[in-house]
Amino acid sequence: MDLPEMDVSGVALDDSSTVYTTAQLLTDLKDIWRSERLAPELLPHKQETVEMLLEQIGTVESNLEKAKHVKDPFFLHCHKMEANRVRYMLSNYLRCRLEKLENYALHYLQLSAAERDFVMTTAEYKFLQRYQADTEELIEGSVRTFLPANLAILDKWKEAPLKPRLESFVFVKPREQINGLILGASDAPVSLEQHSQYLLRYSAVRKPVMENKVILISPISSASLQEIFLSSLF
Amino acid sequence: MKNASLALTHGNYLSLSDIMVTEEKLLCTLTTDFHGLGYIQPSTRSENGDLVEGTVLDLPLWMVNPMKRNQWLEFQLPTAYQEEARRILCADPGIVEFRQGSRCRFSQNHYPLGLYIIPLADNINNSSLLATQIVKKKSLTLEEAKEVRSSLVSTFQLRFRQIMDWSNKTCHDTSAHDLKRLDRSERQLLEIGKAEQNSLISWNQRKKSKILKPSTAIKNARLMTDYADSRKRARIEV
Amino acid sequence: MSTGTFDPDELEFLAEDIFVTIIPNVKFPIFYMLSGDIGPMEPNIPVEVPLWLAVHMRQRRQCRLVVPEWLSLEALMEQKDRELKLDLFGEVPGPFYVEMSQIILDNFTEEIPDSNKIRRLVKDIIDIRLSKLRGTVGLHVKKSEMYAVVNNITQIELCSLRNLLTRGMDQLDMLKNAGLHNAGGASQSFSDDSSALEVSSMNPS
Amino acid sequence: MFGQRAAELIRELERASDDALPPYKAESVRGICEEMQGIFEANCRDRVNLDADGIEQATAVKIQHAMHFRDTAMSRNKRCLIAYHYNRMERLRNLRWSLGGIIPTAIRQTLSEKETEWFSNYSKALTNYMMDVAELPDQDPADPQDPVVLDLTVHQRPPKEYFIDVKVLVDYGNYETQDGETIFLKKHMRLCMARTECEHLIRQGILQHVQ
Repeated sequence: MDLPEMDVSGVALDDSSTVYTTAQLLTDLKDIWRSERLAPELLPHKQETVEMLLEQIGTVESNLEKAKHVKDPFFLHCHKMEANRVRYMLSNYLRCRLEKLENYALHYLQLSAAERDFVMTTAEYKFLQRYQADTEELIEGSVRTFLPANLAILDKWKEAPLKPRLESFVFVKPREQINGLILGASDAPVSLEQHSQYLLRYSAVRKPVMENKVILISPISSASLQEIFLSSLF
Repeated sequence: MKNASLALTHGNYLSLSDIMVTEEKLLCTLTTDFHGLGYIQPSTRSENGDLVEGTVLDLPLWMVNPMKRNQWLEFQLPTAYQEEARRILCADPGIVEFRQGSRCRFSQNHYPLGLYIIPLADNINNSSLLATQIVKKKSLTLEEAKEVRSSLVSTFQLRFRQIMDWSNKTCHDTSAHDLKRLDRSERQLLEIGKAEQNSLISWNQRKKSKILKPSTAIKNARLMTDYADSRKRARIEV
Repeated sequence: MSTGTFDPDELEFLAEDIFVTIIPNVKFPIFYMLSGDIGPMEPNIPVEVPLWLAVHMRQRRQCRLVVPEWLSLEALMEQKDRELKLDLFGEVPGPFYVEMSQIILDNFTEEIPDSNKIRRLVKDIIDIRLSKLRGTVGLHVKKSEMYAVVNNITQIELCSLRNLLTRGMDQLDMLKNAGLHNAGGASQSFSDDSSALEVSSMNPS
Repeated sequence: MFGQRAAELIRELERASDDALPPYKAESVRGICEEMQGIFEANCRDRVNLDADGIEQATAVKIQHAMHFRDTAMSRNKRCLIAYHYNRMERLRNLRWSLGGIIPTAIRQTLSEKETEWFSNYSKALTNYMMDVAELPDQDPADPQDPVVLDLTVHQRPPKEYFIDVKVLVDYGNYETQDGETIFLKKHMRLCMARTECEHLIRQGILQHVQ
């Protein structure tokens, strides 16, 4: 078998010309996917990462298509399998975001334009608007004909839209030491150590999570620490 | 709603379980008249068809709450939250059965109903309470509401361990009798715990992980239509 | 799919990215994979590949696995003893040791002569750790602490009660705050009554 | 007492398991709407009474109380109707993800007309979203790439082995694969297919995964 001449990995450039290797992009994807799955609310979108990875998959797959009759099928399968692994992570990540948008549709429609641009992509916003319009039509349309004309408004559910529960408990792992975290109204501030993992309220770490200083974990990994201990702040 | 738990359903406008909780009835005494609504409680109906002050009737929580806010009624603290019940819960929380028919009339909505009742307490302190004691003797004082709350907290803390142990057992180990003891939210937690435990066990035994399965919805729908068809057939045969 | 958690299959997926050493019996040039270069492979020369690729190659009988040190009878027996002696959680061979052991035991039986014993040992270790975990969690909720450090527990272990634990904590939190705050607290909101009298918006036709 | 039919409607849906979609209760929905109509008319009448000249203050207060009472019942009925349709929609949405864009007849029979309409709108919204994601922003016009379509409904479980063995359970007929090849699926046939290719077919009960 001859050496495959195409380099299917390659590098991608973003607007600020920072060079990312595809491997780095994949590591990033794994982190943002994990945090998105574990956070109770929608996290800031990472459109660039998604786009760059999709482009990479596209390159790999079209190269494979071209090489279909030349290469050992084993070689093709390996690349196809890897592409499928990336496709899975991407799909699952995007699906998870859609699910949050669906569940808290009204809440996310009420964000200011600036907040909206921060947390969701244009495509997601378009989807959200349509989803909500269709759902309202389903609910109102199902009863409209049976109610008096000047009553037919079923609008109560829009007044207090369902919101993500930010007080939920989550498992987290700081990337760096975080000081002065307030965990409750009456509690003294605490510090979170790098390499440790904690169980606490999402609202307490919301900001560092958005800044990517703390990652949400499905617990853990650090084998360096010897014990599990529970520490009370009361 | 998937993985429903009290924290997600309580007070949620769209939650089916919250709707069922707010359907729970409280015994109320009206403190004002309602024009033309006498037919709701025919036994104490006044001559002019009004629903009158002093009428005692069961009202669902969803009605009690706004009426209470307007001070148009007083409600009686359900026995399940009164002092005797609290003492029983304190003595041995694991044993208590949260279902109708039990001695203190515990309901299967013990925690959520409690959560709704606590804020209905009359916000009066002890001294002013003395002055109005006679009028207010039936209603829930702030003091007692606090007692109810701490009872809910300690009951849950102690029963949680049991839920965790049960969720660790295989499905058929937990008898129907055990389940009946649980409050709605406890049962939801148990289901969450069992699902997690089972997914780990079956993964561990490599039972299903690799086999792709047809959707259960399809099976359910088929069963349902088969059932409907068989009923249709049965009717035709008759 | 549910947010807030990963299920065991998903954790297994993550574990499959971990590199293991194989001894190929075939010759392949370098693979330029998205996640980095792999190979080249020469017969009988050990090479590092991600676990998923090792499995794929094994199914085609193109390699043998160099079984990781920690997956031996001795190492696991030692780990089990250690775990039994400790009240707390013992150190684990790696973040994905449970998932990896499952995948390896499923696919590389020939490389592991005592696979049944090993399988049982791994299961024993998990069981010991899980019962410790339930004990700790029970204590935690009983003392109603609102914050905890949870080191040395692996993801798969928490799979068995992560949602139960977080939802249980949520519920406890709610009960403790019942009737305390007016704003934001769900305990105060009562969703189906209207604050403003709706009659005002009705016009007789 | 008001709101009993509504509570009954909710109770039935609440008791059904999470992924079950019991037949749509058009009769009950209509009945609840009738109750709401009754409340509406009663309150309209009371409003007219309130506005009447020379009404006693005491009577006016009683009328207002009654109106508020009925109004609370009105809100309750509304809540139940909204929650009923909303929760069914959520279950239907899950079906879209597990079964794909075509509702099997067995399930279609349990849906209302509006629900069927919602289902097809939702499918369209999803497709549009997936096309939007596939569109790359800065395409090089000299070297246009085919858009990389990410079908979110295909990759729902972690990928495993590339090919799997399947058995055909029903006479399906021609099936076009992603590569554009056509396979004739006949009952009892056994074949080896790419996993991504047959996930949908397995969930729909057309193929069976065998080991």
